[in-house]
Amino acid sequence: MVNTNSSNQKKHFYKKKHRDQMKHQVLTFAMMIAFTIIAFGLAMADVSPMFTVPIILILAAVQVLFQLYYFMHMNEEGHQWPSVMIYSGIFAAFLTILALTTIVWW
Amino acid sequence: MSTTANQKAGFGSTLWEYLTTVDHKKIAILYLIGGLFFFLLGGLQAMLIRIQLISPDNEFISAQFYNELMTMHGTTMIFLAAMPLLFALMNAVLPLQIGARDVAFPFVNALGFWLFFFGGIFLNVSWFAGGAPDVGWTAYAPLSIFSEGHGVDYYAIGLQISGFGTLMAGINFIVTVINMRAPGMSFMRMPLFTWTSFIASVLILFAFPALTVGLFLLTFDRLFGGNFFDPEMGGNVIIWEHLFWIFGHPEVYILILPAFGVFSEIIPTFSKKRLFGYSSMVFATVLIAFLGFMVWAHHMFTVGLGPIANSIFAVATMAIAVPTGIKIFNWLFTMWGGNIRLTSPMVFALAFIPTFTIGGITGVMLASAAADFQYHDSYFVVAHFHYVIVGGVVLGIFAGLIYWWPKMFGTMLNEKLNHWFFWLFFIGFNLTFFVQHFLGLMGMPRRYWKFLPDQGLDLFNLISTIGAFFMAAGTIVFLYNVIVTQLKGEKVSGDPWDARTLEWGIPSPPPFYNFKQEPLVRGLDPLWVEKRQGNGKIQPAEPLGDIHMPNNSFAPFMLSLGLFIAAFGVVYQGSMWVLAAIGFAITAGSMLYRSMKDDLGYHIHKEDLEKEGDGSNG
Amino acid sequence: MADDMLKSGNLPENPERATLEGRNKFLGFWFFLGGETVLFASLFGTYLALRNSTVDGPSSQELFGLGLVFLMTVILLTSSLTSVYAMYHMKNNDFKKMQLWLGITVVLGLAFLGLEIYEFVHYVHDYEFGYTTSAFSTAFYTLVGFHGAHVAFGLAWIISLMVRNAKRGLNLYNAPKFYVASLYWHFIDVVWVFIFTVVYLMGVVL
Amino acid sequence: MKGWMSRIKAVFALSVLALILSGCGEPFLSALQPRGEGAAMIMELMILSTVIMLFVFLVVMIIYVFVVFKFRQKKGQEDHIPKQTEGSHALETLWTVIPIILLLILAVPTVQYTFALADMNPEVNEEGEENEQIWIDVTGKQYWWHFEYEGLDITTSQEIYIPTDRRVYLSMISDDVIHSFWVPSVQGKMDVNPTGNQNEMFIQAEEEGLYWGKCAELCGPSHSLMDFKVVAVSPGEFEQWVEDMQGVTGEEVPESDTAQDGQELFSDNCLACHAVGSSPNKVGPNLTSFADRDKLAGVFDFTEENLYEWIDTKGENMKPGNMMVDAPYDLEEEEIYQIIEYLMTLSPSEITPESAENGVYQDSDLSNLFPEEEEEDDEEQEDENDEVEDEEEE
Ligand code: HEA
Ligand code: HEA
Ligand code: HEC
Ligand code: CUA
Ligand SMILES: [Cu+2]
Repeated sequence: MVNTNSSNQKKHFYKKKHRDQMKHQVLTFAMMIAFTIIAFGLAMADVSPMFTVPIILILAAVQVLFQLYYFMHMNEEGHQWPSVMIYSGIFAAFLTILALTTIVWW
Repeated sequence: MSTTANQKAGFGSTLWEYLTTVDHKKIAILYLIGGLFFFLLGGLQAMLIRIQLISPDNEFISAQFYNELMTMHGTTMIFLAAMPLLFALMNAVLPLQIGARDVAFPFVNALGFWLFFFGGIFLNVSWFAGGAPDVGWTAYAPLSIFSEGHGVDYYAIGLQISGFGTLMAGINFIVTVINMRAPGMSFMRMPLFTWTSFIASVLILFAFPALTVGLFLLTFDRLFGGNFFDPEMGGNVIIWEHLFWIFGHPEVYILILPAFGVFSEIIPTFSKKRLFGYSSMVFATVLIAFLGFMVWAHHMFTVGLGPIANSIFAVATMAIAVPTGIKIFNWLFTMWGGNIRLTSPMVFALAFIPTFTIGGITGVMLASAAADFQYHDSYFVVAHFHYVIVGGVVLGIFAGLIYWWPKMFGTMLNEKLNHWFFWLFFIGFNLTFFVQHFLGLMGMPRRYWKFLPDQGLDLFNLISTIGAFFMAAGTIVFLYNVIVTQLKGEKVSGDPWDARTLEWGIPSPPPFYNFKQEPLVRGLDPLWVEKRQGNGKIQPAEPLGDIHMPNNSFAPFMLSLGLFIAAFGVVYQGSMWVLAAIGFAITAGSMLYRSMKDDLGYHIHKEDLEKEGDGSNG
Repeated sequence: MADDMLKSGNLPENPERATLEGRNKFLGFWFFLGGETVLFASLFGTYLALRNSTVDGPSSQELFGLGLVFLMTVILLTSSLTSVYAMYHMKNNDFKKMQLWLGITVVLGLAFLGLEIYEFVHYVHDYEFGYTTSAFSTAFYTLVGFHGAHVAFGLAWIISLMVRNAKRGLNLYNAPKFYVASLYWHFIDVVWVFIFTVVYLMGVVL
Repeated sequence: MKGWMSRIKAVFALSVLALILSGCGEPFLSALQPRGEGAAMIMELMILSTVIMLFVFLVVMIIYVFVVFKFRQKKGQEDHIPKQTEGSHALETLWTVIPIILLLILAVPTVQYTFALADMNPEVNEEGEENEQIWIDVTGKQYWWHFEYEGLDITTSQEIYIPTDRRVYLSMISDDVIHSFWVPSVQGKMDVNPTGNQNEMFIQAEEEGLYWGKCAELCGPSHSLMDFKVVAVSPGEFEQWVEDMQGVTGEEVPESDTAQDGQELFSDNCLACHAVGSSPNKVGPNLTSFADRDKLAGVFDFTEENLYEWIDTKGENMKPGNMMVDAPYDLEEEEIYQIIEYLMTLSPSEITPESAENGVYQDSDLSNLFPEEEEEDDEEQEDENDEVEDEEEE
């Protein structure tokens, strides 16, 4: 059932692959920190909220995609079902938030 | 701790077996017992409601008690009767239908049951602790905030606990379907009951969290001074309505979809035809689920959301009629050209089609937002949802129970009594609820403790009450049937209905490892395929080998018991916090115990399996 | 076979998904996260509906200081990276390093939690902004508190995994558990990204 | 819109159905016997949908009955294996498309009527001018209803007087939990929500009459006893009623001695919660025209025994959970009778629920209600609208 005797060569290959992935992830992390700084900067700067709010929301969305696809490996194979479920969740979440921000009045 | 074949065991060891079991077939029986118990309780409450409403200005029960009964009837029936009974069927059948030895998370499965059970018991303790919740099953704020006593606290926390259980059961079924299918059992070969249960589980996954949050907010407001629903403090009562219905509408499809699945099994079997339009049935199921998330505000047309929101939700709601219609017509055309046997499960299925259609079309009438200003919160709505729930879900549950009874217990319910049960229940049902449409239109609001004389409402209320007695009589016939059948204990073969799907290819009841060898699925309706093209036996996909089984565990019971105890502490606070501490300690302890142990299960060895002889049709 | 699962060392590339149990856990947990998405959405929605209902209590502009929040954000983001490192070493079958990075994750998580508690205490004491002050305060503490509770639970989970497996080492039985715990930790981070954006930044801006 | 509807009506010969349906229930209560514009609009929609639904049901039942009888297993056919049809694209398309069409037929008027019922703009009369709007502030409270006529300085409880053939606009709110305002034979229902959101709705009665109103949202033990009445009188009678009501100050001294004693007792024990004459919303119902009430406390026969029991027991068992049980007074039997005597003098107007049922029709364009200050009124209205908008923007 489980293939436990993988050869050393194969292992070496894994390690290299993992290292490459890790580079991506560090890069992702740097971007996330950068985004965070931009978002905080915008909020503290004296810019119109009409401008700031959409931008920081987009930055947040992108950061989240980074998390999902790189840190949580949704970009790797074997993640079709997780994607289906996460996107369904986001769909339901979107409706919920939309409703609670628009049709509860005052 | 391991379970080998069921030897004759004493009461004590049987009890222990059930308290610790992680076998989905035993869990199914637990769900069945729990669900039936609560169904009878809810039915009893319904009877009291109907007796109170037998005549105008009746003083049979008090206003307060009426509200408690009405609330508990709705809550019990939906959360503690209908859903668990459906879970009973899913647990009993779903793994067998996909050729799995087990569910994905046997432990979590057991935990799901015990959480439901203790949640339900907790909710019902309120009767003895100063009064049950009295604010309707929808518990609209701020009435639910102002409600005195602890009834609503019991409601919030009881449903919270059993809700966790439901969520776990849902996740378990989703993963089971995705990961545990036998070789050849592709998605588009899955029986429709499996499909609908799968989709219903997905609905659970996305709908229940909204309820979870709603109940938390309610709890925080009531017990910890929160202000979510307190208008004085800036709270907003509409939030509760949204959260409740974001959960609540998908919930009704969580109920009906598995029932659709049941009928989609029964109708082909007893028409001797494959399901007409299989792929569009699957598509319709998915579409209903999808649309089901976008229509919740049709319960809120009169809240004052404005004409734009009302119109959008009205049209979206109507759209659901289309996929549902596809289903209705596919069932009709499954029977078209078939060879229809009027066995009792089939009679239930046949009765379901017109009753559900009536319930569905009144649903579409309700969806017409402007007209709903008249229907809303009147007995018209009560009639609508009993037509879909009793005429859909409950008929589905009983049809499924009778159909799969041989598979679950190896015995056959008496057909004659089944027909008696059916006719009493069916006639009573229509008597009770058909006239309620008119009561509503004639100006009778729902949740009315009393109606007044001289308003033309007397006759129909009387008829309605008489009908309820017929239903009770029918239910008692069913209970009698169950008892007699189990006492007699006549065994039946593995395939008593001449059915089509995988579960009928193994003995009744199945051995605890389900399939001796993993089955090979060669088409839709695998057993039927083998009957027509093979030797009538399911082919194995692997040579006989060791079977891996999970160990029993007492942890699910303890874990749930802990929450049950802790709940009292949270409700009563003060010095009762001790209880909360004890309870949470038990729960945390059980979790730790579970995670600290390396529990790898055990193996049934090939040699033992060989000794048991031919595992296929008995 | 059962013994195989407890043997440490020499694991395949994706040890978390090498066994059926592992695959089940992996999927089941992702689905759970799908449900959690809706859970937090409901809380966010509630918060957004009540964010201006301050009654007589302080408003978001009066309360929030971005410096602290920035610090918390960086700490939590970093902890997400460190848990990625831990999984990296898991896949390379290096148990010691994995434990090390998990340890760092835990320390960062604790720091985050400490700052959050400090923040709450600060609000209560210096602004009289308690749980029951207004609908806004209730919604704020509930949303952020739910996240905090998730952090606390995640910490307890990771710590107990580390302790439990310290002697056992990495094997096919516990690899999925580590993996799933790290998914949970990332998800906490996902939620926080929205919290700092929607609650704090928008709270200051709007 | 109406023309469009009536064409459909003709096509389906709906009137037959309408006739059958309208046999159901009492005219003062039943939604099936509409007596007002709103209820009539909704009735049209209900009939249209009923017809569509009956059609659907019929189609299903025809196929169903045919199938069940035709394909039932016959003797000797037990082993017959039918053809295993997989499906049929043509058929499946058919039963996807036809329902979509039927739903569109229902959806279009649904949307139209939903907007029409939410239209709060002034009516336009025959001359093409906008009618003055009568606005009433409605407050729902556990278990009674309070009404304030905007700009007219009139307050009533339990009963709301309106002129026929004229839309009267309601602005609705609750003082405690959610209730729902429903007068089935006149108009559909609308929830009254606690603070923050005012709902608006119009009611209009085409015939004079006493229409029964119900609370349709669970609001506590006496939810089923939270009835009220809409008294629709002719415009002329309404004008007179307004005039009579405006004259009441509450200071009027009744003629008989007992009633005078009763008045004194009343102001000592009851005025904390009740009021006579126009007054803001209080803890208990306004009793200005109490003696003309059709029912006591909304539901009970208006008899002396009932009234005595009500005051004596503070309605404890009559309306479980009602808020008068908190009244601190403790009265002797005699004192109660004195109060009753006083209460029975509270009849400021000839126009009573009686006049709704048997009154003489008096015409009027209601212009007396809106004397010169018309413009000021307008401004006020606008101001208020602004306020509402402001609130919404927040
Ligand atoms: C199993 C449960 C179940 C099911 C399946 C449904 C199905 C539907 N329901 Fe129902 N509903 C409830 C349970 C259910 N409901 C409950 C419990 C409540 C009350 C809650 C409370 O307030 O306590 C409620 C309340 C409720 C309301 C709110 C009423 C109010 O309070 O004012 C509305 C309004 O739109 C509604 C609509 C519908 C619709 C459109 C469907 C559709 O899904 C029906 C679709 C089916 C058909 C239409 C029939 C078959 C189709 C054809 C034959 C094709 C052709 C048909 C047409 C062209 C019309 N329901
Ligand atoms: C699954 C859901 C479900 C089911 C199956 C039922 C089943 C029944 N319900 Fe319903 N009902 C609801 C869900 C359900 N209900 C909900 C959600 C509400 C709304 C609540 C609210 O407003 O908040 C409601 C409300 C409701 C009302 C409206 C109350 C009101 O608005 O004031 C009425 C009134 O007639 C009613 C009647 C019935 C009847 C007669 C049955 C019958 O079908 C019951 C048949 C069963 C029996 C009769 C059991 C027989 C058993 C015995 C007699 C006991 C024997 C005992 C032993 C042997 C131990 N129900
Ligand atoms: C604590 C406040 C309170 C006091 C004091 C009080 N009432 Fe009431 N009363 C109420 C409320 C509230 C109602 C409405 C009850 C309901 O219908 O739910 C009511 C209703 C009534 C009604 C029925 C009104 C109707 O419109 O049909 C009468 C009559 C009445 N009260 C008389 C009295 C008399 C007489 C006294 C004094 C001796 C009195 N009340 C003192 C609160 C009060
Ligand atoms: Cu007020 Cu019901
Ligand atoms: Cu619904």
